[in-house]
Amino acid sequence: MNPVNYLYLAALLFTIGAAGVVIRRNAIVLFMCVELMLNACNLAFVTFSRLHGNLDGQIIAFFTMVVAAAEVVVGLAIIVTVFRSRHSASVDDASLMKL
Amino acid sequence: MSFPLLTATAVVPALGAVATAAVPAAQRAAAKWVALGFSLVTLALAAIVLVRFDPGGARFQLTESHAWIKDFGVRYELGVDGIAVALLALTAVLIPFIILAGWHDADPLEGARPNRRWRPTQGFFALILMVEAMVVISFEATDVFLFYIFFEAMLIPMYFLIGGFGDRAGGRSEEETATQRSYAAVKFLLYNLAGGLIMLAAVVGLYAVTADQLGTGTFSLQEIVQARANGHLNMASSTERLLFLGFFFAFAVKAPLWPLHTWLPNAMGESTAPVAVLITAVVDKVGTFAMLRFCLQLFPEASKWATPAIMILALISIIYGALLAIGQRDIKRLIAYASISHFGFIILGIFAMTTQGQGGATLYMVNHGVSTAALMLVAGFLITRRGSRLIEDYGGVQKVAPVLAGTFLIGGLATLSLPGLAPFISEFLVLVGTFSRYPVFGVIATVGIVLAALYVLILYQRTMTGPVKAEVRSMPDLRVRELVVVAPLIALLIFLGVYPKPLANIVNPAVDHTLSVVDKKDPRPEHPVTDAGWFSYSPKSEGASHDGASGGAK
Amino acid sequence: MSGGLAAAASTTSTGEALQFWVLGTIAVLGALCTILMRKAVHSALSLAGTMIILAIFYLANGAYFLGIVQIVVYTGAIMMLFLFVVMLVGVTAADSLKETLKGQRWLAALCGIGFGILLCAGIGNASLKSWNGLGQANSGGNVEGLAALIFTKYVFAFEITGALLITAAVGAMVLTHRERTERARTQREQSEERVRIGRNVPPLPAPGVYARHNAVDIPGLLPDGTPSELTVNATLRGRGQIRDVSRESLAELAALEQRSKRWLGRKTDETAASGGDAETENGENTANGENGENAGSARNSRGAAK
Amino acid sequence: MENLIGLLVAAPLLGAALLLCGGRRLDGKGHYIGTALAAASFVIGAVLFADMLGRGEHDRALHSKVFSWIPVGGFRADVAFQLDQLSMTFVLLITGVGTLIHIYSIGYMEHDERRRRFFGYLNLFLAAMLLLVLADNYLLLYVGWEGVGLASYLLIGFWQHKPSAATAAKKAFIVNRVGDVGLSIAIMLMFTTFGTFTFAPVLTDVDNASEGKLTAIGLMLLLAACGKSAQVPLQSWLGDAMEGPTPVSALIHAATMVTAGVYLITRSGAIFESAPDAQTAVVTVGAVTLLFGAIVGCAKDDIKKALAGSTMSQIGYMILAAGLGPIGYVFAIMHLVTHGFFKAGLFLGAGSVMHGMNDEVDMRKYGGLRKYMPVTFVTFGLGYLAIIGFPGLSGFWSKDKIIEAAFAKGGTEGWILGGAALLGAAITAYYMTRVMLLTFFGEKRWVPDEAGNEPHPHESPSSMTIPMIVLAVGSVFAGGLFSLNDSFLKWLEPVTGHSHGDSPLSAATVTAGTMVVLVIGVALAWAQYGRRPVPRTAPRGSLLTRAARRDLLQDDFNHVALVKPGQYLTRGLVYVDHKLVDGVVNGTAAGVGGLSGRLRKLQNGYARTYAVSMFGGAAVLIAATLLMRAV
Repeated sequence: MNPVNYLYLAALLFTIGAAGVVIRRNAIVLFMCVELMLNACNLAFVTFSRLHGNLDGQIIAFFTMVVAAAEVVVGLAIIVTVFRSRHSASVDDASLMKL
Repeated sequence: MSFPLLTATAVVPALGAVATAAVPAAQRAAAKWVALGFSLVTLALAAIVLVRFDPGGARFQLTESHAWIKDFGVRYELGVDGIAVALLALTAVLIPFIILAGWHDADPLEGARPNRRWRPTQGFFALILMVEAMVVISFEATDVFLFYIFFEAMLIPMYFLIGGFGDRAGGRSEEETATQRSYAAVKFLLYNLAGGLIMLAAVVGLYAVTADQLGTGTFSLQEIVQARANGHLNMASSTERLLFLGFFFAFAVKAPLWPLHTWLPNAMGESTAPVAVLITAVVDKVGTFAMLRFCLQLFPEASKWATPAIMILALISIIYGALLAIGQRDIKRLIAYASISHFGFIILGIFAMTTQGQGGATLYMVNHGVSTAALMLVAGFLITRRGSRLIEDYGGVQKVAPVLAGTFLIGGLATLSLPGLAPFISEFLVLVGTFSRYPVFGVIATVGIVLAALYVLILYQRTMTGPVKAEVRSMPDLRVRELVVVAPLIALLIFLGVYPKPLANIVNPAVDHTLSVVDKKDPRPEHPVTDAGWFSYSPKSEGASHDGASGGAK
Repeated sequence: MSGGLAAAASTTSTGEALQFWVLGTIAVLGALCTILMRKAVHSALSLAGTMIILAIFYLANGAYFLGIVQIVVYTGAIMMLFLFVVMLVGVTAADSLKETLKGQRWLAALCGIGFGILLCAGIGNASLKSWNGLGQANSGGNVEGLAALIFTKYVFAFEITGALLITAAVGAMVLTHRERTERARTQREQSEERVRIGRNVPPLPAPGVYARHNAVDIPGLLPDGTPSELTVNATLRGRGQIRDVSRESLAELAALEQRSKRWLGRKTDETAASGGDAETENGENTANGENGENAGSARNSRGAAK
Repeated sequence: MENLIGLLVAAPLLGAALLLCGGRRLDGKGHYIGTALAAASFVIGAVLFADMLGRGEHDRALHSKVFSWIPVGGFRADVAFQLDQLSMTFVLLITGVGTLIHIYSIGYMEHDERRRRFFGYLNLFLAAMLLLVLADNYLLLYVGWEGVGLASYLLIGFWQHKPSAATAAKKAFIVNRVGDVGLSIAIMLMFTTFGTFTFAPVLTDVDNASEGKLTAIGLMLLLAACGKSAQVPLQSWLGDAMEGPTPVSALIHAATMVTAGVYLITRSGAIFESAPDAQTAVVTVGAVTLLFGAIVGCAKDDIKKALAGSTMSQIGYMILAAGLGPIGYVFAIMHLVTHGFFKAGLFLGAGSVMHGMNDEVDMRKYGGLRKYMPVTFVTFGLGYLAIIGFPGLSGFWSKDKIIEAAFAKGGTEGWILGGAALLGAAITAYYMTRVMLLTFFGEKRWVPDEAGNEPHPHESPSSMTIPMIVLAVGSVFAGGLFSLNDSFLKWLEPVTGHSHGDSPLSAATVTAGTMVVLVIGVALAWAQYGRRPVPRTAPRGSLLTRAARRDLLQDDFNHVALVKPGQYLTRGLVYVDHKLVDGVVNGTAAGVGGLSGRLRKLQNGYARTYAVSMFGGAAVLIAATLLMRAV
């Protein structure tokens, strides 16, 4: 088998995650989907690092994880705050972007 | 490298704008003097340019050339030929008068107690100088991209001048005036912006073509003309036509050509008279000038291809503008439509592609600038006195303010191109140039002469003659400042009308070169007279014909 | 993971292939579950599963350090964080999968499929026939290798991510922390205030009125038999997790009446066998008929006695 | 000597500049300056004349190139003067009559506070007119041509507070502009045909141009002449031009400017000679106008308008003569000069009458003035005799010759033209007698003007009478002098050339015929106005009379044919410009606005919608990159 398959898998997962972001309304699930996408990217990076035979890909993946962690922390905090104020975690309720 | 004279002519007014804007709010008067001073310095520099320019010399003179954006072959290239020099001089001459004429246009209204932050006066004059700087540099730029930048940037100060400092003497309610003014300003901006963006596309296209064929893309007019001349660059005719149209559209909007003209009456009607002069006498000239310099020389084939259509549009402009001028009730709009008619003449001359036509068109640009300035500024003085732009509000002014009426009449006569005044020469040259290649067009265009007489004289008759209206009875005659504005312009009109030779000598070589680029020859007369001149007629005056100039008519 | 050590190989070991196909399938399923489950908890769990599988794949790809980090940090920390929040916001809060935005689903599907296909096409375009593994890269040990890179080449990025993390932590605290502006009120003050206002002077009624369900999520019934939201905890109310049982009590009554009718109609043995019971029921029935409230309380007491 | 030519023009020009820019401080002596400079110009003219006489017949012409005016490519126009016998004749006429009228105006305009400007305009006119006749090329001639137009505009509208005057001035200028179109087109044609428009080369090399071209040029020149000389169909302005002060009518609209057309045609004779069709057009215009003007002159009760009609008709004679070719040129010019004398005299007389009758112009309100203003009566009378062609007086010599020449044209054309000329002579006699009788004979028919003050007819001051006397003398003797052994003919021949046509009638016959019609005309007038008293208010009159009073409906025609449609056209265009041209643009703007309004609906504020669009966008991006790669 060729490690390229890992890339295919990553692509698949990424797509699924993206689709999830689009179709789910619950902010938490939304975030999970984002995580899924990030993980897919990581997988791709790792695979690349293997294909190229150097570790930079892994480094990037590592940074991605860190950033993802930060993002999740802040994001979830925001969700909690929003939930407190309006007792709902649905993104459709916050349609304030319309003038 | 020598002192960058051309850059200086553009930088000085720019600095002047900054300095004027920087004058503290309290010293309004100071701001005016600063602006005037800088404009005069510019005038001096322009005079130096005029002196240093050698008509017989190289095509472009006083050139400056520095790499600017290397990756796109954009260069900071300045250089003037005869046409550019003439228009440069025109601009430099007009701006001081415009500033003087607008001396009080941006003052705080009576009664309104301006707070310490109130600085529109500074802004007004700063903007005028800014426009001057941009116009000057677009006359000097020989790099298409450089030209384009300032051609477009010009819109910004103009927009604020039109929208910000409208004509207070609208005879309408304050908010009505305001809405009309902003409408005019936005219209001006949108029209010119539309043209400019289409041109931008063409500019990019030009770069693509040159990059494709010359290896390195360039915007330099000289290089492109060179490349065309020695066959390195030959565009596909379809490409060339598209590019030509892109350029021409922008210029046709700027120099209002029917049917793209409707912004001009609004803009000139709503803005103050000096700004109106700035628009029609200075800024619009960039359009016609650019037709001569860029459209014709970059795309000679396409120009020839488009000539018939453009000539017809120009003819329509002439007749249409004149007829609408006759139909106007608003003095300033009338002058605006008259200008449209005149621009028709200019474009007609340019595309007649004869020495007379293009030489006449160039002279026309200068003369029209001066004559319109004279007429419009006097009209502005009149309007500020009475506080109305409507013709029927006037009558018998001639009796109470003879000097004003006299200057107004002279301006009007110049507008109808009376022989002896400058515009006659240019108009006649344009007509001859057109006639010698397209007799029918020439004949139709002459109708414009009669119509011009109609609208000018009707205007004069309704405003100046007849029984004195009650509202104008107490109208003061021209003040010293206003005379200082008008008298030199009129003197200039007469001088250029009697002795245009120096100007013609500067312009002719440039025109010849343009025609050589376009590769058009003047049509030969059918039965050329063997020896033109007096000698065959009366042997008596062999010596006489030479010792001229000592005679009268001076 | 032997494939990882092979330099410039063109294929991996069959073991890894097998592992890939099996776990890959599961990962995809997990991902799908993540986005299709109604309850956030289930999504979270299936996502965790996917992540673990990914961790395994990392290991398979010679990213030992990352594999561990994936398990520890992601699956261990982040997903748990998710679960906490889910708990806070409501474990059972399941948003209906019914789409409210018109055409959203179709668009999503369309874009998704298109996107995926294009992505795969892109990967397919890339010529990745031969590949050199992490042999010499990992020769000094994967962790050391990473460390060498992080602390030399990527040191600034590393520092900056550190700063980012701190900021994120602080930000999270700021966002979630609720400042108590005034001193907490004592019980006395609260009671006094209640008296002053005059609304529900006694403590709020307790939920769970029936012996059969005395859970906190069941509202007490008002005299007319309608449930009173007041009796349920605010949080549950917020999550809309209130079980309304007012109806079923009436339904039971109806059932009882039928049965009693049947019983009164014809006395058979098998009905007589449950005679005593029936009698009592009957009596209550009549009582119930005139005074539901007593009946309710009696039944309640009886329930309590059971 | 050549440089004097420049001075000829410069002197009055200087005067104009001084008087117009001088400001109020010149009010006191402005008229003296103006008159002095006009006189100076006359003196210079005289000196040049003497000098010219001193030279041989064929090298009399002078030429002086002042400076090169417009050099653009092959288009070279110089400011250069050419003074030959033809120009000389005009110079003397213009400066002479001009000076006289300056003097006259001193008295006539005494009470006008804008007298200084009046003299400024007069000087401007002189300069322009001299430029016109001295120019050595058509373009410079054009300058003078429009210059006199401007001067006449300013002078007709001199009393601008009168709307009628302002309108008349505008009308004159615009009608002239129509003529000028002709001139400018003619110049363009010359340029395209010959490559130059200087008299000498064009006129010497006429023959190698195609006749079609020449005909076109000729017709265009004719159009120009019609405009300036008030010939049919561009004659309508002359009548209204009488709104101007009387000296103006005398100088510009009788003696000099209106004859510019004759000068143009004579000067361009060579062109017309090789374009017979154009010539036919010219004579037709001339013949028609001479009758037209005469008829109009018969019906007018306004003395100046009557004289204007007569001017029109007399110029018709000149144009006719000029159209006849070499037979007629000399007599055209000769009649022009004599007409300059007597018509100027008549106008000055009319002015003097109005002066005495506090600006009453209606002849029916004059009557019996001969004993109140004898000098005016005598001078006017002499002018009258001259114009009707009383034997021995100027008009007789010139007009008689023209009629002769008309017959000499030969063929039916000759008969028609001659007949027309004769008829014209009869009508002339009629209406001039009418004017004479109405004004100076019969009983008084004066009425107080609207101010209510009874007119007190009195002789005008000497500053006015002297010019009249001089002109009267001129109108008596000029003709005879010219005809004295054909001196005038000899004088002009080198320039215009001359040929005796073969007249079917002997000179004597023609003269006799002229006498006959003259007597008839006078007798008719006497019968109508001499014997019975004249009503103060004009009788309704025949259809022809009524039409003639309305200038034979020319204005009505113009109104219906040109003015009204023009007004509708402009109004319509204003509407079109506002609604259509502008509307299209504004419509586009509105359309864009609406479209963006629709698009705005996409921004529903739901994050997930945006997410989808981003998702799709990403897909598109990938597709784009892949395509780029593929290509």
